[in-house]
Amino acid sequence: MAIVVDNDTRLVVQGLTGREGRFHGLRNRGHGTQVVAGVTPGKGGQDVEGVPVFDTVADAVAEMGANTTMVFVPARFATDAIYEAVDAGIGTVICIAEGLPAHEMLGVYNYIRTLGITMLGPNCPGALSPGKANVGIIPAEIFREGGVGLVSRSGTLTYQIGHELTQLGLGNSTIVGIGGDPVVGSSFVDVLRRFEGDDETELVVMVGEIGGDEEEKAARFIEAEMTKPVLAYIAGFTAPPGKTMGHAGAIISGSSGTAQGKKEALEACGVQVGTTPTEVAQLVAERMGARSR
Amino acid sequence: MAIVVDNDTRLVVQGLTGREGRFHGLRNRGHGTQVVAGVTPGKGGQDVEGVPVFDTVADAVAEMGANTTMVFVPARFATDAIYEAVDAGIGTVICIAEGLPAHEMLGVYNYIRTLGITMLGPNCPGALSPGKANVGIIPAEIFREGGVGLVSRSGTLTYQIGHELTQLGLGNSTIVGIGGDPVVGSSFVDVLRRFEGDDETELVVMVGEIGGDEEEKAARFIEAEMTKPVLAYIAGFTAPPGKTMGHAGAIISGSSGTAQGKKEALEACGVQVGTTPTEVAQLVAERMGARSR
Amino acid sequence: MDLYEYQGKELFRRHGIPVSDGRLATTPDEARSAAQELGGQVVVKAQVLTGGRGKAGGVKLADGPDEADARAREILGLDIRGHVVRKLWIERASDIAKEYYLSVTFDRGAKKPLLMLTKEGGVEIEQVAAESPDALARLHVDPLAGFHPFAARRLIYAAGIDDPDEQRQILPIVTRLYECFTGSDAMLCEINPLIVTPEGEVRALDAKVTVDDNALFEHPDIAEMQDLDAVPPEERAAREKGVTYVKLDGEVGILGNGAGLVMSTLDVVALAGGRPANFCDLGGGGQAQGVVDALEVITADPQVRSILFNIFGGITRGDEVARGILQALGQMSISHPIVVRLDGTNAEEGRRILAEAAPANLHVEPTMLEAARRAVELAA
Amino acid sequence: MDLYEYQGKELFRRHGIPVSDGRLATTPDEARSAAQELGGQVVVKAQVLTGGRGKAGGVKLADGPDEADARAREILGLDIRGHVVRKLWIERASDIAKEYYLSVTFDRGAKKPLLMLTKEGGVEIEQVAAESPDALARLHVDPLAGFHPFAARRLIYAAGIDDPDEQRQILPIVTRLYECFTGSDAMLCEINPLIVTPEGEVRALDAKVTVDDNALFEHPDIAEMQDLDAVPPEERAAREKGVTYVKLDGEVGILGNGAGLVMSTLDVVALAGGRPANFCDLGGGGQAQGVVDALEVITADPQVRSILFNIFGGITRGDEVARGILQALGQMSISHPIVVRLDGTNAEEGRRILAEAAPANLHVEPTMLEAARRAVELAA
Repeated sequence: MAIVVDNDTRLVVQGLTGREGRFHGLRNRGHGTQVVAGVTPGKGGQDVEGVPVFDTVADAVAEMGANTTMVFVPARFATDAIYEAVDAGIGTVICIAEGLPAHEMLGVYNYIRTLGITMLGPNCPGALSPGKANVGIIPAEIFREGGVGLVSRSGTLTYQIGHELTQLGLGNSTIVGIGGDPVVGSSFVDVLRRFEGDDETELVVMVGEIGGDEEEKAARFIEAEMTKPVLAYIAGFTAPPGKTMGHAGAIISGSSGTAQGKKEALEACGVQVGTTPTEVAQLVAERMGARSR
Repeated sequence: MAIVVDNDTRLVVQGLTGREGRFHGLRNRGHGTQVVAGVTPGKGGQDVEGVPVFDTVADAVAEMGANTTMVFVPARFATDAIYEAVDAGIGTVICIAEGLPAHEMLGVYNYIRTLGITMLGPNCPGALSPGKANVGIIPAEIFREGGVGLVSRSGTLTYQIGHELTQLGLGNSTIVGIGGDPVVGSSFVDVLRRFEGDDETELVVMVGEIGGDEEEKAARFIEAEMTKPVLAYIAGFTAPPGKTMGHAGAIISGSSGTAQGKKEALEACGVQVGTTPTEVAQLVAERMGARSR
Repeated sequence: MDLYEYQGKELFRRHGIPVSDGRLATTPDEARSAAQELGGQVVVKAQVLTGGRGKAGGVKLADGPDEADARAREILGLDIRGHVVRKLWIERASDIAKEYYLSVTFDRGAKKPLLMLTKEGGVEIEQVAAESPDALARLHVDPLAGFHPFAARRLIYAAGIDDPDEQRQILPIVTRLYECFTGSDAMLCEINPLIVTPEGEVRALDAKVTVDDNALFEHPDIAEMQDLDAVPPEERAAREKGVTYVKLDGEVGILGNGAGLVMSTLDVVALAGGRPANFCDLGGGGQAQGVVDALEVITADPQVRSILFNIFGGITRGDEVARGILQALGQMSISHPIVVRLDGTNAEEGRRILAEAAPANLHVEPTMLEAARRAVELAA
Repeated sequence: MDLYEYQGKELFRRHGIPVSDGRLATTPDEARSAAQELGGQVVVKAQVLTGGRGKAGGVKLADGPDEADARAREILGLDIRGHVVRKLWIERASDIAKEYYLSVTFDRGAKKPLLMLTKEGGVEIEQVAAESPDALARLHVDPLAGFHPFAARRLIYAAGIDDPDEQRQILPIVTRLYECFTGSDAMLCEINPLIVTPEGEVRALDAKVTVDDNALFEHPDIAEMQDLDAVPPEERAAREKGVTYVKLDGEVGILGNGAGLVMSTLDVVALAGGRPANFCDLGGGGQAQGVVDALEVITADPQVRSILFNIFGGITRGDEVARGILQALGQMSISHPIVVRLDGTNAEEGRRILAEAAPANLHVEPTMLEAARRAVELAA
């Protein structure tokens, strides 16, 4: 199985003819993803190394059966692109673009929830199900297939942890980047619920950071509803309050959103929290060893 | 059982302290409806013949467990009243007020659909489940309990048909007025689906009129999904195009929305259409006789 | 409420939709000065709230002020489908290379606004929909999502408009027309034709706007555009009295309580072989004053030969209605035969009251069907 | 982007929220003329983007122009929590009978705007929330439904504001504050205190507004309110170079690619017993110019004693990063010891390139942990 993206993913890239869209779209195809279409208004009829380009997502859906989109357009056009995809019947939206106005994302979030649409991002690295499909900018080379589900608000930190797992001989069912913006389409809870229901996933690693309260909500969800083991890592213990740490969402407001608070919330719900990426990987290896025995 | 309103209905009347709200609210209580609260901003703490009045619907829900509202406020405040009720957790909205701006109702309609809320009106006479509850302005005296479900866009025409049924010794499970405005909260299909699932309802009479295409949609639904017999009556064969016949929704636009078109659509789907209210009642009596034999 | 072309164009202009420059004129003199101010060739266009004015001779070209004066004389006073021309819109003439069609309508069935665009403009849209449906691009807007620019793009591509310069101009027009639609609480905003000039400029050459009557209170600027002179006089009188009245073409005057019941009464009268003279809904009440007002409106129609009263007492009690009718007949002298059918709450008491008073021209019947037959007989 | 009180009040005024009349002043002279124009008693208020100015002596009453001049001299130049006062807001003094609190915030957790109102204003809202949560009325607005007047009513009743005259005034203030919030793409619109004067008039006595940086492009009028002088100079320099940089208080300068990885690196340095000097995210790339820009910003901090480079090659290839680092070091002279940790795509090749060049102050470590320990040692 795997979650979010898999062998059934038929990807349309919104912004395929742009520099980044082209690079990553073709790269995703290189890793086995069915990249069936690109969309750039005014460039319908062209193609990008064999991938047909359409003027509208509706055309990409009608003619190529696209069911997933990767949004690679500039931030000020991204909201429109998402609404276009959703209106055209796309069920999974992966928004790599970052820096969307927060009020716009509030509208998008509340709207797509009513339609049951899956969305990752904005400001996310995408989702990778090793051996099946890769949508986004996660470097597939450093991951291998396996039973560890990985969900994170961060890109390179995820690679770091995935890499450490790979070096310990472990692989991943799916690596999901939910995104670093203040409002993103999927929460940790949304993704944890799907990992819980995924045959291939044996254990989940959750990589959080300062800001918001999604980790705290996840802690309660894990305690109440997860049967699979979950391990966590939190970044930002040394971050000062009131400063945005790179991700628009990574900010401690007053006394809420601290790494220490998140760690304590998770531990109170029985989730082990690793101190460093290396330690988390080692803890996973121990647990997976214990499971396979 | 019965549908929309029954013994579990706990009614709050928005506008209970107004002349109409008071008259009908108390009348509904007189027919056995649990009228648990009224809402009029600024009049919280008062009561109307023993019915406590609150400033907000949220208070009526919190303190009296209201689950259904009857909206009896002037049209320009009705949309706000509906959103207030929905936000407070009310699950069934019956809007007697008429003449709400159509764009406002478009917003209400699409919003409450996402929440699974039942709404009748605007511009509807309400719903009556004889012997159980009456919410609205339908005169309960002229109806009796029985197996005929009745759904209509019109008030007095419904009473006329119900009266003819009563005179033939037949009774009703629930009488539902969906309302005569261009956009109303429930369609014929919505109500037919509930009658289909209602134990007490043996047969359904649908009373349509010119304008829109809800009768045509109902015809297709009846053919495809209803096992219970449905009979219909349509008003407005003599109505000229382009003229609003009393109800804002009763208007033939171009060649669409005619009574003849609706009759033909219903008959094509196997639904018998009576020529007069009297004939419909007679057809019902024949069918019910056949069923009980 | 339907707006005249010139009023619709004023709304369009406020929303940034390109329209031609023009002036309103109600006399040949005003038409002349308008043409003078505008300069060059102008079009003299009858302002009527109906279609087909072109075929009826209501739209004519004029080369300069003298011709504008002459054309205005020809058009003012014309009867176009029952509408007498009292206003003209004098507009700078446009060269037309292409005629497109663009509209936003309030789709009751889908409960969403509907955008429509086609390159086959200049004709009735129903005709395009029937004859070449593939040429008509249609797209609903989900009110919860709101309008986003992709909708305009998708519509333009679906309509097959592939000239980038036209695309660039039509894109904001779609957006602005949608803003006009929601911002004015409109039921319809239609541009037919949306023209492309030989120079490639896109512009709205006509404007058809209908605004929701129930929302006029939020738009005093639009409400004051209402032209009461355009409403048929008998309907205007009814409106002033608060009676819902629609004039029809027959001999049997009809009034009742409730729109559905009255529509049904019309049908039953027709089935009985008669022709309804009107639709008249008293609403919930049956008070004397309402009955008087309604009877005044109905009897003002010289075609009326008999009157059918169909009341189903619900909240309204039959005895009260009966007293209202008698009181009304006492207040005014009516020679028409009146057939009354009273049913529902306290109907027996009501019928008894009417039977006791027994005015000569009053006939009480027990059922709707019998009452209709009697009224038809009496109108014969 | 945080707005000053006077800017927030300007936004409030545009949205019809009542505020006191006032003038901006940057010198004692301007404060004097402002007091002159306003007449009567005024308040001289320090404009700083931090709280606690009252306790710090940044808000003072003045009876007329002479006193305003004197108070301005006292307040200008004050250091309030690290913010130097350079602007004053001279405002007509208000008599205060009651102090309420009203705000709209962007609730990330609920993903909905949150309205809050309490009669216990004039203090930090966190304190009210902690000490008397029942006194604080909270209500979310569902963005799909939009704001409707009931929300203001419900909030007012829930807060226990029962004076009808106050209710009547606060109702539109709630509505307008919400309009200000959505219309300005704000993350916070706070009125604390919302005062009631002895005469019963309700007015916003302070304004705290934060606008979403990502939406500033839609609000050029707000964007130009930005006061670059208020940004710490090193962060301003970084911003100009397009580098994400946050100044901290330690000795180990840190840069890496990706916000999460850099935050994690800070933590690992702290675990190793060091103190991070900054947060610095190169973003996706590792090109020479980006490395140069980041190094310039980091080394401008005199506290920095060693630099830790933590790169995880993903899309970015390790060999390219290695070349970027070498090229950067060639372009500028840096005496600080630099520890590099390279991992991921083409990391081996990258480490080989660095080993071959082997600048004297460059230390390559195989893992993040070892690199952090080494950087801490070198900063000791």
